[in-house]
Formats: sequence, structure tokens, C-alpha cells
Amino acid sequence: MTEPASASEPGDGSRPAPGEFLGGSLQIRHVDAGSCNGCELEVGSAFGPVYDAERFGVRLVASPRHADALLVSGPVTKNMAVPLAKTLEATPSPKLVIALGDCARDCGVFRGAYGIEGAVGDVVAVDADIPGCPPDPTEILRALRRLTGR
Amino acid sequence: MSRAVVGFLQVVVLVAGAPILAGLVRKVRARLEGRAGPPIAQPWRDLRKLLGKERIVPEHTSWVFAVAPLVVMCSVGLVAAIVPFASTRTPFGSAGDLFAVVYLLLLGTVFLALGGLDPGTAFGGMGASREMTLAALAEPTVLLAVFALSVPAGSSNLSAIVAATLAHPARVATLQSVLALAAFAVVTLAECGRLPVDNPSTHLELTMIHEAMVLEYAGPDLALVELASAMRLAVFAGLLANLFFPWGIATTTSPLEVVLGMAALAGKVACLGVALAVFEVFVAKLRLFRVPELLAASFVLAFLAVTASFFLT
Amino acid sequence: MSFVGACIFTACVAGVLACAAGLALPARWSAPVVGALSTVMAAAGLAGGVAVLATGHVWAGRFPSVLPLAGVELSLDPLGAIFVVATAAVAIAASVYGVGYAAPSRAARALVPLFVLSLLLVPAAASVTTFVALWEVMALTSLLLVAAEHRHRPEARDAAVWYGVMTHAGLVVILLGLVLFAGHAGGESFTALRAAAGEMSPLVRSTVFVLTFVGFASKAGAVPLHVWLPRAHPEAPSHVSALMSGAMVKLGVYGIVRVGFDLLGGGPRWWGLVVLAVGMVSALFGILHALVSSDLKRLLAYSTTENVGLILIGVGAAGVSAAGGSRTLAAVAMAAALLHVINHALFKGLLFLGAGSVVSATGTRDLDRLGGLVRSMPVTGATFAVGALAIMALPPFNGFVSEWLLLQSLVHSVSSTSATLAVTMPVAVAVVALTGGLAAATFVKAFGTGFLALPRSPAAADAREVPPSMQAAMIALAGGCVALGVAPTVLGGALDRAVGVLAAVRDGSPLRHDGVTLSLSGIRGSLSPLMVASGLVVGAVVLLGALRAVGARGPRRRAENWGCGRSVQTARMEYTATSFAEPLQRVFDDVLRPDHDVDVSHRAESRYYVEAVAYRTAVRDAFETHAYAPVLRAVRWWGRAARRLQNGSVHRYLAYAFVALIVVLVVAR
Amino acid sequence: MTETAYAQLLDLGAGLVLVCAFVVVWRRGLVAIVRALAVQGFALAAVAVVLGVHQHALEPVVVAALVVAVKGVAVPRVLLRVVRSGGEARESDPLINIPTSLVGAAVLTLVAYATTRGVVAVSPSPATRAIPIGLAVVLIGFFVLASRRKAITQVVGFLLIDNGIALVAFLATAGLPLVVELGAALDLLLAVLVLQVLAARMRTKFGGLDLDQLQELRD
Repeated sequence: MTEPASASEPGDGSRPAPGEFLGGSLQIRHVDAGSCNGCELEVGSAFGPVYDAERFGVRLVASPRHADALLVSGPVTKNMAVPLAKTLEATPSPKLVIALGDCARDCGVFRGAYGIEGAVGDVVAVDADIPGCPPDPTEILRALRRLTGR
Repeated sequence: MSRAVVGFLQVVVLVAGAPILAGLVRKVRARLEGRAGPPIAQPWRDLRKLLGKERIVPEHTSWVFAVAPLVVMCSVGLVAAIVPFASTRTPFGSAGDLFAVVYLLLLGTVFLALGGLDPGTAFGGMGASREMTLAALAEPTVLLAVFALSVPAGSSNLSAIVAATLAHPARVATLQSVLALAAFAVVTLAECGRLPVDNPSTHLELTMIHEAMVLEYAGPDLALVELASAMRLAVFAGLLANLFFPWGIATTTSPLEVVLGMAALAGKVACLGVALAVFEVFVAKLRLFRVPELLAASFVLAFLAVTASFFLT
Repeated sequence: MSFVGACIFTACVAGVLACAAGLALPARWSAPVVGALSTVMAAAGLAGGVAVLATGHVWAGRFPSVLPLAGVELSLDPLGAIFVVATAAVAIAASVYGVGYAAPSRAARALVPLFVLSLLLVPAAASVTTFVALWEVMALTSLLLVAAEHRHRPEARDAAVWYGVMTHAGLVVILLGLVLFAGHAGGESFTALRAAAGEMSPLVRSTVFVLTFVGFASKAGAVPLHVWLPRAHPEAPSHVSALMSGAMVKLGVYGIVRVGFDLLGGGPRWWGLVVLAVGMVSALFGILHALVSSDLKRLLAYSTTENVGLILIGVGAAGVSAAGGSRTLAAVAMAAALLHVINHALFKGLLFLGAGSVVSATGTRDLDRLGGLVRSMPVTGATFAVGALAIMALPPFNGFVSEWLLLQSLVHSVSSTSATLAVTMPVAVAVVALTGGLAAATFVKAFGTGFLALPRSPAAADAREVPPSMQAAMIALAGGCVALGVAPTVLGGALDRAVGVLAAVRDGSPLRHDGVTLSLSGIRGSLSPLMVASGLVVGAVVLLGALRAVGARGPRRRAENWGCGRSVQTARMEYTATSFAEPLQRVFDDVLRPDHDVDVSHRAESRYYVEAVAYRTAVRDAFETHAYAPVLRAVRWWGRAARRLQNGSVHRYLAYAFVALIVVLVVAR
Repeated sequence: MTETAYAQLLDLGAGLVLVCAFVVVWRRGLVAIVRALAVQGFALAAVAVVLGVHQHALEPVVVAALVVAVKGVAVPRVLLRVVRSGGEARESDPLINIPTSLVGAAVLTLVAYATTRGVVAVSPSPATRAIPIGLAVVLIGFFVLASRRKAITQVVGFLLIDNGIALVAFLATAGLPLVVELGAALDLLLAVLVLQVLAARMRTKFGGLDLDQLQELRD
């Protein structure tokens, strides 16, 4: 049995958490808006046995209707701009958008590429972001815990 | 305490306890998989948050979509009031027997399937079709198991069955009772959408059954659906517990006995929940078209239970 | 004249007047006048039936002058009254519905009241002649009504031929049976038959039973004599389908019960077992075909076969129990069957009227082309939903009560003393349960794909709600379904009296009730539908209150369907009725044996580019292909052989007659 | 042991024998099928032990030990070796599909119940009342022989028949004489060993254990 990663470092309370409505429960719909799948691997790892994001009340769900937050990875490609907006539209408010990884924050290495619409923030309003290329699972966990406050 | 209070208490305890049972199953599974897992009360946190969220209705839907969660919840809630969980003296003791319970639960299934069909999405239709397929095939097993249970008691009234088992404890170990238990357990897995019939934690739409029907529900409606499906599991677990191991159930409505009955029920259901979690860790999901084989097997078990009760005694 | 007599007289007069009005009045006037007169007729029938059921007094009347030689003998006892009431309930709704429904022709409009009148009178017939005459009127009028739309649809002609042949073959067998019976009894009134039945030899009794059972089963649409039903019901105008399915088919059951249990006074156990077996096969076969059928009215027709099967299971169980000496169980089983007769009349009538509304609004019965109607036709949609829930036997609707009674009687019929019972009854319970489950899937399909989701064709998209008279009829029947589902106890006394007519199963009162709870005598089982219904309502109110209290009933936002980000949703992305039923069709492959046909056409440039894929699947009726086709081939061969005798020469025909004359002279000497 | 406890235990043991037969019909994996057969051997032994304890006799208990050794351990082990030594380990495409087979087996059970009522009625006792179960297992064994394709399942069907006969013998006569039982057990072992050799030959010849291929030997 693998020892779960450290469970210390509670959510940092320096600024008001945008996810106050969550009450310790966060359902995430993951949207791959054009990622190289590096971020996906890290997300998979964050929910795996080692990092086990579920113990903080975070769960991946199958439909944006069930979600509180969209976890968007990758620069938004031209083909994914409309689906991303539609996914956000399909999510019941209050809702959050988390930009995952450098590409999602500012297009990363893909900046200026011909198939790119822009960063996630250019398409939808972003509430939180997680830097890194790809971000470390601990980074992902920290960001999510900051939202849930657990 | 009057019968009405007992019924009300049963509903309250089931509503409060069902998400805890779901949380317990998840926790045990997580531990066995080498994870810490979410806290046991996590499903309640999820529900509380869902209740505060926005209500979304897909375009093109009708009243059916809006009504379905209410009907699902009410039918399972009524079952919680009818079934002798804490005491054999429930308010609706004469209102319904085991057949009524089975058909009330089917009412919920039917409305959930209609709610899945209403938005007209491909996955909703797929989930509804699969759910009704399994419900149709599980029906004979359920009713035959009911039949087998009602033979020794001479009645399909739940209180009578429980009372008969209490009066003759040795009957639990008869062949027909064991076979009926096995059949009922398999059907519980199918009716509650557990492994190996349906994977409750899947995110892959094409493998979904229950989840596919509720993909369009959001916020409070989703909370009702989730709570109802948790209660469905709790009701089936409670039925299994009290029909086959009724000890501890109150036979009067005195407050002390009822509270003890509740505690006994909670203990038995928790044991079943742990057993379910352990079982789920070790089995894989069956292909959809292998599920009828499983249901046929459980049907045969129930059938053998019925015939055994006439030919062996 | 007694009240019941007056009612029947009124019904006759109103029926004949309605028929005349339909023929004579101009089209603009005939619809409301015929509707009003038919309603009066049906209401009079209902009043008469209810009076007999409420008091238990048998009304009898003899009219020697009406029919030459034999005269007409009528008598309405509680058993007949059950069927009269069921018929009248459907007939009232159908008459009101008929006002707004476009009749195919003037003759069709005029025939309907005559058809209803014959339906109302058949259960009151009290002699063989009267019975057979009324039966034939019923058969002929319904046959003409099936053929009514033959000008628009050639299938109607085909259906009429099937129906005509089957119904008359049935009549011949019934006639043979009854004539044999009357011949041995030495009289043709039912009283004489009843009195003489006890002294007849078992062989004669069994022959009479088998002959009449076969004939009546063909009218009831029981497998394997059901083949006319899924053809004729869809082709008839919808309110006539409702009458045929809700009332006429039940008269087949009436005939079996009347002859087998009343006139013959019950029989050996194998009679019951035969009825039970036919019932089980019909129930399963009917619902499986209903499940895979995507023609709405065909689906309903097959579901009628299923429900007749359930009724026959009850009748058969009653026969088996009665032969085994346990009258209490027999009475409960018979009460279950009779209650299901009434219930099925209500919900199947309702569903056929709903289907008729759909057809008149969209012009199609194909579920794969319907959809979204619950929004454009709210009343039809809601009432169809009630009918569908009732036929699925879900509480708190009426179908549940009769299914519950049926299950109770079956579960308790088993005894460890008889191997036959210990084997058949669990099988019967399994069949009823599987039928129930498949019926749920079938009607989720019918309502879910027909009325919910997006319209699958322009015709469905342009549907408009039907006129108020049609809505009123459907609302009335839906109200009946709910009322009998919540308070079946109002029928308790009526069922007791009806079962009391049958010497073989008579037993005090099988159903006990205190107004709320229905309990069975001799069986420890009780049900109070009223409490279940109120429990559901109270639960819903409490739930809504609780949700409001926690602020979870805020405004709703309409949002686009979630489709994984695809740009538009079209109806082609939906599950259709065919795809909905596909998994179950696959599970029951061995029984249904569907024909699949996949046609892939490629583009000219390369085999790797597919131009189009056509997939066809069809489920044929196994009995039709395996049992009827050989018979039809034989008949055709025989016909061709016989044609050689006929070469068109008048001389040869005269020679035949001449030879025949000589043969007669020689033989008769 | 009280009379009711004796009857219940006997029923449970016999019932387990029957359920194992149904598991053989139900499962596709050959390993699972062989395991069910092993469990059936143990259940059979349990029935013998219950009978022995009830009659205060030693012989049934000795027979039970023999049954465990042969039917519970030795034969399944040989079969498992055949299964594991290669080839497809699944009865993937039986001649009659699984749900239909299960319903068919249930019908056979009913036939067994209904036809043995006369036998039971001669001297009703808890032991004779369970005789129909033995006959049902025999019939199901025949059914497996007729409806399955693999050589292993054929052997299993044959063993089911044998187990059914053994159950009937225990219940009807309170056990076969030890010598007869010993002879039968050895016979059985021999038969299984012969079948193992046969299976090995089949595999070298056809590369599988599918009996349909034997049709090629016809001419």
C-alpha cells in the first residue's frame, strides 16, 4: 500500500476563497481544450492512489451539469473555443474556471501558433490558475484545496 | 410512540443515513485500493452544496423531466415508511406488502428512465434503454424471491415475514431461505447499479447505465436523484438485513425498542455496506450483454428457492 | 318495466336512432347527433350494469317476436354486468371522442353505434340463438369498421380479410360447441344448459369446453389465434380500436368464463391448466412483440394480447384452484381476472384514443417518426402517460391493483400436496413478473420516444392538440384509471357478486375491505392503494416544502442540452424506439428471431469510402410464419385443385347438379 | 443432532450440490467450472458426513473422506492441469446460449422433482425427499454433455452425472457399500486420466479441445 502524500498544508486563508459556496465539496469537469496531454497525466496522477485528491472532497464528474468547476488544460484551439464556452454555459452557477498549466494561462509554447484561439482567459473568465508545464500534482492539489478550504 | 411516528422516524433515519452508507462504501473501497478516500460524510457535503446551486432545465424538456426526481424520491421515501426497518409496527403495515414495495421501486425506475429520455440526448436514451432492460429482467427474480420468502410465513406482508422469522429462527438456515438470499443479493446489485452490473464511479459515458440517465440533472434536482439512489441502496440493504436477519427489530412501538431497532438496523446495514465494498474491489464490470446471464442465474436461484420450499419440506 | 329493463330498452332505442342519424343526417350534423345518442346509449348501458352490480338482482326478459323461431332471451346478471360496465365505460369515451374524430365515411359513422349496441347486449344474451346472433352482429359490424379505411390504405383490406376469416372460423367452432351443448341439454336457453350440464358425460362436457374455448380464445386474441389482432386493431379508426381492444376482445374472456365456469359449472383440472398455459404463452409472446414493435397501434394491439394473457392466467388459476377444492383462492383469482377486465378496458381504451389523437395530429403511427408531442399536445401527452403508468401496473394506478390480486392468488395457489401446482404456479408468477417488467420497458419506450424528446419528423413537429371533445374522452378515462387505482374498494361488492354467479368458484366474498384497505379472505395479504397514493402525495408536498425551506426551489434556467460541446442537436442524435428496444430484442433473440439486413454502399472511387449504410430490422410473428403459412399454402393448393372442377361450362355445372341429385336419391332412398 | 437440524443440513448440502451444477451451466471460464465441480465434491462429502452422524455409523464418514480425496481434490486437480496446459480456457460459444441453458436446467430440475414424487412417497424422510436433487444433477449433467463444445466441459458433464448418481445412492440407501464406492472412485479416476490423455492427443492433433473438430474424422 502506498503511503498517501502529506496531508498537511490546509487551504491558505490569506485571500477570500472564490469557492466559498463549495463547503468542502468540489466536483470538477475536466476540459481538454487542446492540451498536449501532459497536464492530463498529472491530473490522473493527482486523483490516483499516491496523491488521492478525493480525500479532500474533490471528484471528477462526467457532466458539466454535475460540476462546480471546469478544469481547463491546454491553449484553447480554434475548434475547442465554442465547446469550451458551451461547457461553461452548461454548468450550473455558482461555478469556477480553473486554468491548468502554462498553456492554459498564456498559451505557453504554443503562443502565436496558427490553430490557437488564445489562452483560457481569452475565451472564458478564469477564477484560478495552476502554473507549471506540466504542473506538479502537489501544485494541483494545493490549488484545489485553496478552493475548497480543506 | 404511535405507528405514524415510527414511520416518520424510519424515513428520517433512512434519509439521513443513506448518504452515510454510500460514503462508507466509498471509504472502504478507497482503503482497500490503498487510498485514504473521502470522509464518510462526504456525500452529505456534496448534497448540501448541490441544494444551493442553480437549477438548470435543458431546452425541449417537459414536465416529465422536472417531476422525475420528485417521484423517484417520494417512491423510495414511501418504501422507507412501509418496510419494517426499526419496528414491525409501521404505519403502513397493512397498506403494502412486498409486492407493493417492488412496484413502488419500479415506479422510481420508470420515472428516472423517462427523465433520461426527455432531453433527447443520445446518452440519456442509452441509459434509459439499458436501465429498463435490466429492470425488466430483474423483475422475475425479485418477485420470485418475494414468493419464496412469503411461503414459510404464508403471507407476503413484510411484518408477517419478519415475525415468522423471529418466531422460527432456524428457518433462516433452510435451503430455500439461503437460495432466496443469494438471489435477492444479486438482484440488489442490479437494481442499485453496483458492480458487476454497473460501475457507479465510471466517467465513461458508453459504459454507463444509471449515470447516463442523469447526465442532464443539475443542482437540487441532481441532489434528489443522488439521494434517492443512495436511499435505494439503503432500502435494499435494509430489506436484505431485516428479511433474513431480523434480530434486534422492535415488535412494539415503545421508544426504547424502536431506538434499539434503529441501532441494530444501522449495524446490519453497515456490515452489508462493508461487504459490498469488499466485493466490488474484487470484481470487474460485466459486459452489458453478459448481465442477462447473471440475472438468469439469479432467477434460477430464486426459482429453485420457490420449488425447494414445496418439494423439500 | 324494471329500471334495468328500461336502461336496456333506452340503450337499444338510442343505438338504433344513432345508427339512423349517422346514415340520414348531413355530415355537418351527424357527428354531434350520433355522438350524443351514442353517449346516451352507453350511459344507459352503464346505468343498467351498475344497477345489477349494486343490487345483485338479475334482470331477465323474453321477446319471442323479435327473432323468428327462437325469440330473443336476455338476462343480465352480475357477471355479464361487469362486462357491460367495462364496455359502456369505453363506449362513452369513444362516443364523445368520435364527435371530433374524422370518420372515414358516413357508413362507418353509422356502424359504430350498432357495434357498441351489440357489445352491450352480448353479455346479456341468455340463449344460444340470441348469443350467436348478437355475436355475429358484433363480428360483422367490427369487420366492416376494420375495412372502413380501405380506400386510403390497402393494408386495411388485408387486415379485414384476416379478421374476417379468423372471426368466422371462431364463430363456427363456438357454434359447434354450443349446438352440441344444447343438443345434449335438450333446450337452448342458458337456464336449460346450466341445469343439464351436471348430467352430461365428461367427454361431451370436455368437447364443449374445448370447442368453445378455441372459438372464444380466437376472439380474445390469445396466442396462437391472435394473428388477426395486430393487423385489425391498427387499421380500424382509433375509437373503434379502443372499443375492439377495450371491450370486444374481453367478450372472448366472457365467453370462456360464462360457458366454462357458469353453464358447464367448472370442470376437471386440465381445463384450468389449458387456460393457464394459453394465458402464459399469450402474455409473454404478446409483450415481447409489443416491445419490439415501433408502430404505436400495433404495439398497443400486441399489448392487448398480453393483457388477455394475464386475464386468462387469472381465469386458469381459478379453474385449477376450483378443481382442487380451494374455492377461496379460486374466487380471488377470478376476482383478479374480472378486475383486470375492467382496468384493461379503461387504460387500453385510453391508450388507443391517445394513439388516435397522435395519428390525427401527425398522420403517422411510427414511433421512430414521433417525439416531442407532450409539449405540443399537453392533454394527450398527460393522459397517455397516465394510461402508460396504469398498464405498467405501477401504483397508484388501477393496473397495479389487479396485478397485485393476480400475484396474490397465484402465490397462494401452490400447495405442497400437488406436484402440478407446485410446478405451474411458480412458473406463472415468473411469467407475470417478466411480463410486468417487459411491459414497463415497452411503455417507457412508447411514451418516452413517442411523446418526449425532440420531434423526429416535420409532421411530429407541427402537431397540434386535438379538439376538446377528444380531450374530454381521454381525460375521463384517465380519471377512471386514477379513481380505480386509488379506490378499487368501490368495486369490491360488485366483484363479489360477479364471482358469486359462478357455481364453480362461488365463495362468500373473496375481497374484504373497510373502504381503505383491501384484504383477501383466506389469504393474509392486504393492500390499501388509497394510503399508498396519499403517502406519495404527502411525500411530494413535504419534499417540496423542505426544498423551498432550504432555498432549493429557486428560478430555473433553460439551457441548451449538454451534448459534449457539439454545435447543434438534431433529432437524428436521439435514441429511437427501435434502438431503445434493441438490447431486449437481443436478449430474446431466440424467441423473436429478428431479420437483420445491413446494406453498405460504397463510393465509386474507392471501397474505403462509404456512401450510405442502410440497416433494416424486422421481427415477424413466429406463429404466422410457422403455423399459419403452411395452412394457407395447403388451402391455396386445395383451392387450385378444386378449380379444375370448374371450367366455366354451364353444361358441366348442370351435370354436377344432376349427379348430386342422383346421389342424394340413392343415399336417402 | 435434532431431527430438524438434520433435515436442514441435509437439504443445504444437497442444495449446494445442485447449485454447483447450475454454476457449471452458468459460467464460461473452464477454471471456474472445474472449481464448481470441486466444491460439489465437498458438498457431496458433507451430505455423507451428515448422514453418517445422524445414523451414528462410521462407514459413510469413510466414504466421505474418499469422496473428498477423489472428487474434491484429485479429479479437479487433473482437470485444472489440462485446462492450464494451453488452449482456450473458456467455453466461449456453447451450442445453447447461457440464459437459455439456465432456464433449461431449471426445467430439468422441475422434471426431476415431478417424476420422483412417487419414489419419495414410498418412504418419506428427509433423506428421500432430497433424492430429486440427485436426479436433477444427473439430468443437468446430460444437458451439459449435449450442449457444450469443449472436451473439458464434456468431462465435467460426465462427472456431474456421476455425482448425481452418488447423491441418489447416499440418500436412497444410506450409502453404497464401501467396496462399491471404492471401485467407483477408482474407475472415475481412471476415466479422467484416460480423458486427459485423450485431450492431450486432441490438442496435438487439432491444436484445441473443440469437439466440433472431431466431425472431421468422419471420413
